[in-house]
Amino acid sequence: MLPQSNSRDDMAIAMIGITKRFGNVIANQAIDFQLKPGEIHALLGENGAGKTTLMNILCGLYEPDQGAIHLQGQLRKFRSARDAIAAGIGMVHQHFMLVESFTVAENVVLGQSSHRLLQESPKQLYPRLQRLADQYRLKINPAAQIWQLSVGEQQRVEILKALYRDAKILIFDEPTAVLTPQEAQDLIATLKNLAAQGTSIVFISHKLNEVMAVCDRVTVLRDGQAVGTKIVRDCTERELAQLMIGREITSARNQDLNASRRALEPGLTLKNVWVMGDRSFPALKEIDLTVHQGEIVGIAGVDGNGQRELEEAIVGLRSLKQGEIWMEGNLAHVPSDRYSMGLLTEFSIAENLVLKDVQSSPYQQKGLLRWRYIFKYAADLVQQFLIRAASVKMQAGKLSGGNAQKVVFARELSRDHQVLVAAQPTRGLDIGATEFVHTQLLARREAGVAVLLISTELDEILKLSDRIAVLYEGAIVDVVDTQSANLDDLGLWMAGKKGGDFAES
Amino acid sequence: MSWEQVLTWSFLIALLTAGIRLAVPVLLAVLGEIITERSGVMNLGLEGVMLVGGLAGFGVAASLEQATGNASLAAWGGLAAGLIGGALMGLIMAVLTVSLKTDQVVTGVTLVLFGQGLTAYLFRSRIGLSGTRVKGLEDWAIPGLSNLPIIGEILFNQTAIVYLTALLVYACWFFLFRTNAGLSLRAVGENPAAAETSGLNVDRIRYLAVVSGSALAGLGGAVLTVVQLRLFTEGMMAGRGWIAIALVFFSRWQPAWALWGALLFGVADALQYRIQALGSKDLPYEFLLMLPYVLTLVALLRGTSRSDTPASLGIPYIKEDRS
Amino acid sequence: SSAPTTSQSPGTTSSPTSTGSNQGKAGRFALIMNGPPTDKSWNQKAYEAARSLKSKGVDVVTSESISPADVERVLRQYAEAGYSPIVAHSFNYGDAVFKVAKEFPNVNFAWAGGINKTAPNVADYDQPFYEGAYLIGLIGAKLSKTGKLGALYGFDIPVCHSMGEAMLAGAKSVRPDATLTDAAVGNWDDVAKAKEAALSQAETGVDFWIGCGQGPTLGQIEAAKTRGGIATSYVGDMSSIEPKVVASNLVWNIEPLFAKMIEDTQAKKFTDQFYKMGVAQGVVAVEVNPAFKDKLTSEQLKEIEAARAKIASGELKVPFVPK
Amino acid sequence: MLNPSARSSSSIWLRLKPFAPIIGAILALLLSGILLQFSGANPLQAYQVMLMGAFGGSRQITETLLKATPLLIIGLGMTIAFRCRVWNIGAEGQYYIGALCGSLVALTLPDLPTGVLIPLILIAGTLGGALWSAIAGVLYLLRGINLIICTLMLNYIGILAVQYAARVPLRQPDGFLPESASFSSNAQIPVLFGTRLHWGMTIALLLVGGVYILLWHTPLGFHLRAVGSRLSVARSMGIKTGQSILIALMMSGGLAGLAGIIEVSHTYTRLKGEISDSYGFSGILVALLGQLHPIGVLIASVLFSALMVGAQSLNVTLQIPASAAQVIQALVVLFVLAGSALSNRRS
Ligand SMILES: Nc1ncnc2c1ncn2[C@@H]1O[C@H](COP(=O)(O)OP(=O)(O)OP(=O)(O)O)[C@@H](O)[C@H]1O
Ligand SMILES: Nc1ncnc2c1ncn2[C@@H]1O[C@H](COP(=O)(O)OP(=O)(O)OP(=O)(O)O)[C@@H](O)[C@H]1O
Ligand SMILES: [Mg+2]
Ligand SMILES: [Mg+2]
Repeated sequence: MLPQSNSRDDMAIAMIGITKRFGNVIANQAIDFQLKPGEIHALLGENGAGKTTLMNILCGLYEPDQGAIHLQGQLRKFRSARDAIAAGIGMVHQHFMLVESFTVAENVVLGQSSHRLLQESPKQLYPRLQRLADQYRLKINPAAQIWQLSVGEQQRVEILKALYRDAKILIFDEPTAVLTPQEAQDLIATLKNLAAQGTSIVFISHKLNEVMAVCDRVTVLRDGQAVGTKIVRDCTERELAQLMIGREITSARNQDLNASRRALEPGLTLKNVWVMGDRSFPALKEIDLTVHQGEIVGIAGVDGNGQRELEEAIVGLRSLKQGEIWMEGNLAHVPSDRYSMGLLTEFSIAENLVLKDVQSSPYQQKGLLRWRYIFKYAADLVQQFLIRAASVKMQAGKLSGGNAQKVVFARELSRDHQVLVAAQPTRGLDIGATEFVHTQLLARREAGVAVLLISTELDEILKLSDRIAVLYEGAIVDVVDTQSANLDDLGLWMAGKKGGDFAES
Repeated sequence: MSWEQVLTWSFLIALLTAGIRLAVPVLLAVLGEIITERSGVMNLGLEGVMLVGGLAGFGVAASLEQATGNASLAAWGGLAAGLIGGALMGLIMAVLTVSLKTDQVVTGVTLVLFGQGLTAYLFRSRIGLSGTRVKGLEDWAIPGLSNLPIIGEILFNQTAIVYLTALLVYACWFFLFRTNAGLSLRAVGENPAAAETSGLNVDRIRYLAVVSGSALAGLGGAVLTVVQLRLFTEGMMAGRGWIAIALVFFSRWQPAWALWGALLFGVADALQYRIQALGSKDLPYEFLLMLPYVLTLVALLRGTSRSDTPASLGIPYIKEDRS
Repeated sequence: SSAPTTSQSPGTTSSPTSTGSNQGKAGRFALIMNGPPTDKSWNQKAYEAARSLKSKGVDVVTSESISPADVERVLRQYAEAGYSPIVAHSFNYGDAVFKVAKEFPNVNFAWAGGINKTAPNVADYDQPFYEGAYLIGLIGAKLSKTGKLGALYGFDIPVCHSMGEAMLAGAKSVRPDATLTDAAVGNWDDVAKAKEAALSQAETGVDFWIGCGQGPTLGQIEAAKTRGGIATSYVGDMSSIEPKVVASNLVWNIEPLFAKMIEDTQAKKFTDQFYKMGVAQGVVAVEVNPAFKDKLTSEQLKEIEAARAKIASGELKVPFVPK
Repeated sequence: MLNPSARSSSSIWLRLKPFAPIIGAILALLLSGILLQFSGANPLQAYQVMLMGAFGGSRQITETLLKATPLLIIGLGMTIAFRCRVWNIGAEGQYYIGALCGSLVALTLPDLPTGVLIPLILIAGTLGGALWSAIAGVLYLLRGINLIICTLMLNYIGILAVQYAARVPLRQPDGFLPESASFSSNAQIPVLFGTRLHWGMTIALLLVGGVYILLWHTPLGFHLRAVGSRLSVARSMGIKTGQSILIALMMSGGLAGLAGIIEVSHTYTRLKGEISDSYGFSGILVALLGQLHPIGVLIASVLFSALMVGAQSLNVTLQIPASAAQVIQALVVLFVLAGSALSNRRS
């Protein structure tokens, strides 16, 4: 533990005894949290530990039930985001808070110039924003509309938004979860740059390596309580992980890459697949891909290069403009966005678990649902997949991200399937949950399922896949065996630069 | 009917002027509702709001006329009262749907019931059986322009309120798309959580939007009672509020389109009476009366795409609720 | 509707009612209306008659805005409370009246069928507005410049339709080239639309109107004012609204009818009555308003009076054309 | 909406919270009391009249239940639609068209035995309402027309169509009035044991159970609710969302049509141009006040009907203007809405 010698007055922020309840859930319990000027301070914790809640309190979105916030030693009360913004606190949210149909510039100035009647003309506004962005080396296009932007670009808008509001304290909630490695690198550079210019930063992440690389201090939350604050360079990843989870973790890994795969039958085959995107130009071009039974094929690539369309085309949510998709047996699907594709937040866990099958027996008999059977079935799955929930009748929307993802896994993997499409399966999950997901995917592979893993996490792809295909602007740049894959080449391909001399497999 | 009779200039002029007359009260309500809905609140209570605005306007105009004898002062006073009456109804809507987060559909429908009952009751007890009337506004021919052939007669020989409404169409567009307040209002209707994190007060903005939108609808009601008919009767709004709501969707929440939509509806209505007047006996009048509604539907065939609709329309914003 | 007018039909002003003699054993009279009593027409006339009876000592109850779905209950309630006669003032109440009447053989009911459908304790009463409309037609024939007459109905129902046709018949009797243009607004209350409908007719040359229903009547008055035409009051004197355009009033003085029902009830003469009280009894009357007195020659006034007398005596039978 | 949650606090307000709707109703009545006082009535007496008017005896209760029947049937239909987030506000038009279709059968086959004719009539009415609503559904699915607006416009068109039918083609041959001939006695819904209560009410009660089972105990209902909960998720779960929306819409339209023909067959016994007391709109209120749950809708329909009947007796008995009664009705609904919103509120 850090000695508490530093007085409160020296702190950029001192949160003291913060408690916040949602109904029966205690999200934060008497948490103390201190942020020094100019430091990058990591906030670690499993899914549902209360990180987001604590930061939402700091930026005025939630009102704490108990506790106080001191800003440079002064007691402050934030009744709204406006108060927090005025006090120089900005937050880049886990789910971006942007108006999709607005331009970048409109989002940035939103709410900041209400004392002026007329909107500033683009002619003046755009260069001004561009200058501000340049100062922090953020690449943006002020005229673009948000829905046209990749996730990484949207995040830069969020950062710019905070900077535009003169934020002296910046909170990042899992900023790298949705970024490609390159984008993550850029972001980390930006963070360091910001800290060097005197901004204090809170950095929430599940990725310990990032925490080790960027942060000065770290505070760990577990079950809504702060279990310790440490200086990062004084501790190891392993210690932090244990502090976070309260136990040892092991890492699952594809042990027998390439083993006797060629003997197996194709499970999923795409032949010359073309698909139109939302903006009526081809989002997928001439995709040829085969996933064999008992192998994991990873689709690597920067977000927005056709991953979503590939996923939707395979599961039948998007019609093919050309080409064919063959599948051997039934399909299981872990969607990239669980809240818009995979889970009904208003429905109970049990209902979500049978979402795809209610019309067939044994869940219904003579046209009537067999609730007792369904609940029992759900309770079994909840146990089997270690879903942390008070009851199977609990609303799925009340689950933390990791547990919500487990519900999706439980539903999909417990159905009969020979093909599995898993898109961004660990996005936003903590170490424990990620480990769980990886184990499950490998187990499917062992069971002879053809697994297509779409992920923007290159580490994950490398760890699990037998073969790797790189998707760039809707086309497959190359497919390689993982064993012979070269990290530099993969990175280049993901950036659209085809080099190297790997044979097609 | 004979088509030579139909296709004369005077017929078309009459048709269009009639279309404009019929359109003005509805258009005001549509503009109001566009502002309200752009903030994410759907006020289905327009019919009641227009009634209250209509009665408030008429009542005040009648009293002012009696007290001062100045008809145009009375009329303008009445129109102001219509604004206020509408705003008060909007306030009820806002308290319920914005503060208390009640369901917008049921609250709106109830507001219609309330407006109908309240106006009927007040009318009965204050004005009642007597046939009180007001003098209203004189037409105000715009010098020069009104002498233009055809156009002059259609557009520039109307009451001041017609010009004012046209101005309001522009003002609404300007407000929504060129001012910071308009930007904030649209942000609240698109993504209230984002608006909140940007430092906006979602509830306050929605209050303002609902109240001022309803005020415009109230003005629409008052235009009908004070300027166009110069009287109030119980059932006189006759579904105009509901039509206005339909036209908001038709307009895709764009003031300029609202203008065309209201005109289309007005002209269809005017046309339908002219066909009756031309003595077409083979077509039952019920089918002619359907014409404006059918046309509105046909006009809607151009479709409203998802992206036009304010993304949070109809969804109460509850702070600290995650979805 | 007691504005001073000069009556062309002596029966109107001197309508003798026998209620005075009933004061000792004052009747118990119930009136059920299907709309608000402030509608300036159908219901208001009946309501005013009932109030007048009340002021003369009759025990009167009224209920308003009763939908046909609810009328059975109300009929029963009044029947149980001992009211008799109970007047169900809408043709839509027919089925309910006959049904309830069977359950209460000792209570008298009346309904506004106008089709001579009766029962031992159910009377029907006619609303022979068309008789008056015939006289209006005579006035129209004189005052219209074009000879094109207009009629505007809330709905195209017999009471209304027959008015238009009778007006035409009256006009044709003195001006064979007279024509009729009629239209239905589809609403009893929508004045704005009625005005548009009348204006549409004006464009085809119509310059003299009769209206059936409140909205249509107010609408044609408005249109007449705008277009310099001439309008007619409906079931009362509406000339105060626009003295310069309302030439004549079609008056429905329903109090003698109600009084007669009370009288017959007490005299036990109610059985199977079909009350046809029209021009002859002064229940339907036509008045020419002061401002238009000079526009008609005394000969013409006499002609009208003569026609009235002929209708009253039965010598002239006005054709009833319900559809 | 939100779920009620227990919070460990003992303030009076929190304890009162569950009763907020009732408190709301009381406040509404207090406020209405002022209005009544203005109308020259004694509020206490007025409320007594309202209560007695709605529940004062078996006759009154019968009347209240009679009026509750169409509200309940329509409200149940709306429950299905709204659970699927299908904003059908065209119940009024569907009610009219249902009545028209049922009447066609009643008038063309007047001599069939009751046991055959009545089911035929009810089926025709239901189909009529369902098909009328399907117009909106098809336009929505094919052209993306907003359902609220489409169903709203179809109200006007449907009512005008019925007015035409009653005035011209179906008008009774020798009649003056714009209404059809009276239904044969075979075509009139039989009453229950000599009361005014009729089989339509039994159907409505069965439908309460039926809709409950449909929504919570059948795969179809599950799918409808899933679509209503989040369309994109339902779609990616392989649920045919377009089909579900059409089904929900047609079920609600069908029930509105059923309510229409039951009402016509029992109360009016002939087709007319005006056959509804705004049941279509009240049905929407009833569904939402009943929290989109069949039992809630049942209770709401009876209370709403009682409010209508009771308020009307203010006019019938105390000669208070009907508009005052309408204001009281609206106030009660608004305050109950506010109350239930408060009682559902977290923290
Ligand atoms: N608005 C809310 N309403 C109800 N419960 C909530 C709300 N926000 C958070 N919770 C609950 O509070 C707890 C902490 O949630 P929080 O989002 O702060 O966790 P987290 O540490 O950010 O998790 P993750 O890593 O998954 O983002 C969880 O149990 C969550 O379900
Ligand atoms: N002078 C005007 N008066 C009325 N309406 C106008 C006027 N000018 C443009 N409009 C209409 O207002 C709407 C918005 O116009 P504008 O050119 O501001 O759109 P935009 O700014 O490109 O769109 P957005 O603000 O949605 O991104 C359009 O439908 C346009 O036709
Ligand atoms: Mg979080
Ligand atoms: Mg998370």
